[in-house]
Amino acid sequence: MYQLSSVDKKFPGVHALKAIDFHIKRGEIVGLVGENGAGKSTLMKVIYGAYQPDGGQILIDGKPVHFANPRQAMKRGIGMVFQEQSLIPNLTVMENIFLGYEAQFTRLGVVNWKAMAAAARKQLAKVKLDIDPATVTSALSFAQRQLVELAKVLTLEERVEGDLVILLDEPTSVLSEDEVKLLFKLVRELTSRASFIFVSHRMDEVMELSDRIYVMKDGQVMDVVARAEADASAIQHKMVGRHVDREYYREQRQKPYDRSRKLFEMRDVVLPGRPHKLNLTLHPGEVLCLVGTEGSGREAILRTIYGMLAPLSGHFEMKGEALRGFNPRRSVAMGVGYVPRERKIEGIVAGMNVYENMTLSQLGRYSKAGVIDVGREKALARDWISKLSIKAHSEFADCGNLSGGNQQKVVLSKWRSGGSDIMLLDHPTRGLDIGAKEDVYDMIRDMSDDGTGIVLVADTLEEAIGLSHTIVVLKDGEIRQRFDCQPGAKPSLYDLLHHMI
Amino acid sequence: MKLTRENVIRWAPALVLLGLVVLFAAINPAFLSQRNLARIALASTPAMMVALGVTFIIVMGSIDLSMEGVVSLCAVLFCLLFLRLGGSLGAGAWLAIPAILLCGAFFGWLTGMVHVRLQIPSFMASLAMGFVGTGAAVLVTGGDIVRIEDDVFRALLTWRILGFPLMVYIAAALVLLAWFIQNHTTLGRNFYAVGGGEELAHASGVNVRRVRLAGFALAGVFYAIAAIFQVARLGQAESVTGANLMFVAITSVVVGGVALWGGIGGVLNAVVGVLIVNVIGNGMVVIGLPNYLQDGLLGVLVIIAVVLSTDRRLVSFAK
Amino acid sequence: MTMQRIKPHLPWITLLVLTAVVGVVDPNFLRPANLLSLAGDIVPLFIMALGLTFAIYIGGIDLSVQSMANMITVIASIYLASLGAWVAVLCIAAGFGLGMLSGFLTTRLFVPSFISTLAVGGVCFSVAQWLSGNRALNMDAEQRNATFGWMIGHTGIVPNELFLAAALLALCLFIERRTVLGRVLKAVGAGEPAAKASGINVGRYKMLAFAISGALAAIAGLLFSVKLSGGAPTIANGFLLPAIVAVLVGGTPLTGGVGGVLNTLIGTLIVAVIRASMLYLGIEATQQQMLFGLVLIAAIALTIDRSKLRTVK
Amino acid sequence: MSTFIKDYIDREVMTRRKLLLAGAAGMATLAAPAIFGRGQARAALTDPAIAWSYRDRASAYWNAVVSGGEAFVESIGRSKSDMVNLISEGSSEKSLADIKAFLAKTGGNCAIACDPNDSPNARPVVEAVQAAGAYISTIWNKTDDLHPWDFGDNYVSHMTWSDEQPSEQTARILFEAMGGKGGVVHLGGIAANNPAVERLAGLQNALKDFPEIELLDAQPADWDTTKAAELMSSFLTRYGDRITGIHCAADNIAYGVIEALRAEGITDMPIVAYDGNPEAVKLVMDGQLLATVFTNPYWGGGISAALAYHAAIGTFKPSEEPQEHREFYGPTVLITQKDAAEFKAQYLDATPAYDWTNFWGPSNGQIQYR
Repeated sequence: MYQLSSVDKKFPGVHALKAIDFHIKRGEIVGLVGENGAGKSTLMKVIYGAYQPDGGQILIDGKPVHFANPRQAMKRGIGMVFQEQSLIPNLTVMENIFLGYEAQFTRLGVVNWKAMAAAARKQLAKVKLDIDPATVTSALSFAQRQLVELAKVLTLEERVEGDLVILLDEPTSVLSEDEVKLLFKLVRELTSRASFIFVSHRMDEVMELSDRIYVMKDGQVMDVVARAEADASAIQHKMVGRHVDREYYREQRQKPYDRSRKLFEMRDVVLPGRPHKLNLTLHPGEVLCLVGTEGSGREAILRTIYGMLAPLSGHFEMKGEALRGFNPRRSVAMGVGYVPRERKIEGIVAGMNVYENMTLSQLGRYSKAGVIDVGREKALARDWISKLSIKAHSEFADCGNLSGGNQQKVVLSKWRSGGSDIMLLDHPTRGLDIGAKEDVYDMIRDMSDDGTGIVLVADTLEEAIGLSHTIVVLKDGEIRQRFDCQPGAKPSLYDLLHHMI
Repeated sequence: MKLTRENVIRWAPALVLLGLVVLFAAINPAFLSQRNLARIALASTPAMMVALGVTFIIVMGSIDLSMEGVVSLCAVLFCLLFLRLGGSLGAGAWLAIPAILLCGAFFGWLTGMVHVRLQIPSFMASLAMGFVGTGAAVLVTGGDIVRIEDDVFRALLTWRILGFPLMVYIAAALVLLAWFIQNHTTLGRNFYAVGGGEELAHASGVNVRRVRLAGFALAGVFYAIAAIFQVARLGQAESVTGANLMFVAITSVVVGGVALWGGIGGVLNAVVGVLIVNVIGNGMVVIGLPNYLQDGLLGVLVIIAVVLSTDRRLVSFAK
Repeated sequence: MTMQRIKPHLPWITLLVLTAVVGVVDPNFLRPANLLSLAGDIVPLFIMALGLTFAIYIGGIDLSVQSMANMITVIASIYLASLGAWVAVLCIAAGFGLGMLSGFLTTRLFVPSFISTLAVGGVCFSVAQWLSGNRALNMDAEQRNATFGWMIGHTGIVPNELFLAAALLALCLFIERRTVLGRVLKAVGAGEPAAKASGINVGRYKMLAFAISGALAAIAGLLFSVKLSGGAPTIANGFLLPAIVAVLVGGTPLTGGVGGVLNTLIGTLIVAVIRASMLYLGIEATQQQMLFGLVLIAAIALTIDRSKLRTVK
Repeated sequence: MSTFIKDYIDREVMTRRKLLLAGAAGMATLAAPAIFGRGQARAALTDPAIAWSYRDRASAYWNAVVSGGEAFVESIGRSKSDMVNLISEGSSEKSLADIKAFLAKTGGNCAIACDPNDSPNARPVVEAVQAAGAYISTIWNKTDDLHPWDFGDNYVSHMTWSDEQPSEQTARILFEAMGGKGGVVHLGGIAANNPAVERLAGLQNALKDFPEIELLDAQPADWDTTKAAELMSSFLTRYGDRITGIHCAADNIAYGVIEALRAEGITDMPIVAYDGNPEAVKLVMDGQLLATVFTNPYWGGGISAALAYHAAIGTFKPSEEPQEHREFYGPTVLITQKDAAEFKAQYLDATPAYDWTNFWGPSNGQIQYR
């Protein structure tokens, strides 16, 4: 039905897509996996019309088509569900659903809100979402927004004669486990009306949902695997060109931590908006993983430790000192480092180079009376570039132009070079390809060995289980369960889920 | 309506306006006289039109600083055309009105083109186009004043209904029109879409460039209306007719609760903002404040108004 | 790729081209003494633009600089007699403090700098009117010469203002490139959330940026009042827009994090050359303003480096 | 025709013959020293460039100044465009920078007429002109401690208009129209401007003789029509019927006041203004204004350029002129309803032909400082 025939795409200096052949059948769910830089996003952009191929053909029902922009692709039934927050927050749900296609409800440019609301309700019903279409989008939860996003794409059904192809780009990244289940159920139901291309970094999800899986590497399709014969490690092998074995999470490097000392201790701490008392302790060398659904209170704890949030009551001791004033400066001064989830926004400063980013948190140490010693900064940067094999042409490289994994290495070296011994990692592997993920896992073990205590909010449960010494399961702001995770005696996924939901 | 934090903040500009009115009226009861209210309304009308125009631009997340030039140019062209067409509204000179609205739209569109096509940030593009507008007004008039004596046209100022001049009613109608455009037309909603997330709007198939151009052209129309009101109010036009409108209009819009970073607030906020600024201006004289204190006090009051109407929980930082 | 290479150099290429154009029409323009004097005359504006650069560098704006300079001319004229050279300290402290106030309003109370600085400017204007009793004041010429005469004399054919400007430029360049403050301001302009997440007290540095802007506006006002040997609450009117234009034309866009004080140097010189070109090219009086706007559009279109702007708003 | 204006015009306009006689006499006495090359920098310039530095092209006043300057330039056989316009746009900084650029361009071979925009700006302007060996005449703005005779020949003259007395006259006309009692408000110029100060002082002088008239309020309207209209409406609220007369510091302000009153349906309010712009004269004729004061910017524009030019080419030597020829008041003509029509016929409908070498004929005596 929809087909790409030896499609080529070149950018200055990069051959992004090399003779890609791709097809999708009516009602099929096709998975698309590959490391970052493998060409997935370029391929998606070609499919939904944002890029025009340099060679090859796009065929719909066997006939060649050409899309100059996404709108033309939409006219032929190709829609895109973007990763996170691609709805405009200050508009209402219905406006977002029909953005760019208001014409059907307008006469002389005047909008008939009643008609639009009715139509929006119809779309929302398709995704089983029962909300008022006049709700402002910013008031919705992440999961609701994802469904609205899907409802928006499904308007193609009414507008387009032929078949629909819907791209789902990392649709699960902000969803909790049960929300993911609901979404998958919905997608399967919707195959009666549309075909789906599903892109995700989460191999388990891709394998669960997809009928066939395209594996990409270096701008090429390495393999097409049918669900029946799909095998996670085989696929990962094809993606990275090597095996991802049990040592993926570096469990063999997990060593017992020092229980005699405490880096910080929370006793009966109550956070704003939550009634529960929290008790947490971090020891040197310990990886403490906070597990819970979105909104379970993991972030609030991280933010409290980092000093961005002040507890209402309770006792919070850091390195033997009771904390009263809470602010990031103080925390940083006490050796707390923070690797934020929004790497591009909070992690690195795009537009500044590597050494400028690395010393941003420790300018006091590299300056005298406010004057920076740039020579020492550069030396530091060169040192860490080689230590972590950061792929940057030099310490002068703009961090905005580095790949996600290298950006994360810069962020990590920013804190490690500053001697932080309490590291807060918020989704440190989000959006990274497998190779880069492994680098991050190695760095976590390295830090552990150095006696750094790590509080981790992991991207997946497997990651949490694999990496941690201790797992704390949170639900609705309350600590539900603690697990001790010695290598070989780790809790199972089920153990965790049981307490999360 | 519940007395929640959000509601208090949303209504803060209106409450500030109310507070100012009460304050001034307490010091000098004449402030609340119907005639003075009419005076404030009259003084507000041209600034109101400019504020409406620039609100659309600010909602888009852009800024327009060209209003002084556009108003001056439109005012002098309007007068010249009006006189050329017979100098009386009855005798065909009414044609000058649609002509000048078109002219305003064209100039606004031009600003938009400089901004969109040359990819110059709107701050600089509109600033430079403002110079061009004022310069063109100087070129056209050679620096002279152009007067309009037509009584029919001046009825905008002199004809009073229930104590308020005719132009106040027309301005009110235009506020409604602007509100309608904002809330009930595709274009108006697209302003919010662009202001809320330009790239997302583009990806959804909104022609962002066209929306921006339309926004600047629409603002130009409102500037042209402001020019006509300014001429109706003063009976004359010159190359400085639009002077001071830039800071007044933008201050008003922000004081009314429109966020400079786009997407938040709207026409009604602008209306309240213009009224706040004009109430302060009128009130300071009415209560007999020494003139050298007026600029400082205006500044302080504006800060208070903005502080009260900003939700500090939603803003992570201001620039 | 070549275009990428040329882009960062466009501001000074624009400056050279403009200078050459005027020079071709009237070679007199290119005499060193003439160029030096032209540069010397733009110094007060340059100093103001220099300060403004810091506000714009972090993505804000400072609209109070003109009123600040106005107020400083009044303060300088009044207190020169009683304070002597210490009046300079008073002026700079006043500028620094009021700039700090703008910064406080912006960073702590979240009032956009467009509004907060406009309001602080109103306060400055009120102070200037009140202090001066709404009159033009003049300094005692002898005392002026004794105290600040060095600012406005000549060394050879070089106006002394240029040394002052060079010293301030060097200082600002040092702040921008070599100090914690400069580094943090760059981070704030390019990505404030990341700077915050690195545990930096962003607010304090932003306040400092506005304070520097205020202090330099004060120095500009002081130099101007020394030059004029007097002050008045409106005497520095007409500084604001050219100063903003100078910063923007130099290639420091309002989005922050890009550009810097060297760009402002070039921007100010471009403004000076455009102004002088009106005279040298014999532009009609009634056409000058319009032409200024058009040349400005062309200059900005040439000088801004769009590759560093995320979205053009 | 009122005798006042008639006398005034007679004084100002000379016949061609008179001019030749006076000119010849002047040359004879002054040319000699010039030939022998005395003087500090250079004795005389040949064919100097001429420039007028002024605020902007957006007002009738400066347009008249420029026309006067151009008329002078044409009178010496050059074309209008030979007069260079240096527009300060209300910025002292630009004013100074432009003049220095002009000095540099001409290498000092120039004659400049100038309004320095703000009084402190006059000193650096004059100093720069002297350093370049050029010649300058200023009008309106200079500080009291700056005098042409302290600068040898290069600072040729300063002309200003004593606004205090004419303003007092308009105030008296206003008070009489008010019947000698009631309340008056004053709408002034930019508060720190010299003319604004003097015009208010004139009003206050007149008040002394009218004890039953109360000055209700005086606030600046910044020479701006829109601001004047807004200020006037606020005055109406504050003082209401107590306002029985309005004293405006400028015609531009009066336009705003009249429109603010028109909006209220008030048409019989006694108002006086200042500047004598064509529109204002018409308003006087229509009875909407009681009086305005004409300062003859056309003549001022022409004669300032003429003074600088003739000093530059050595027609006369400024340092040998008495002080009342170096610092003097310009002419002022009170225009009331009685003589407005004649004034219009004489000055506005036709441009009088002035003798641009009769430098001090219409002037009003040496500037007095207090």
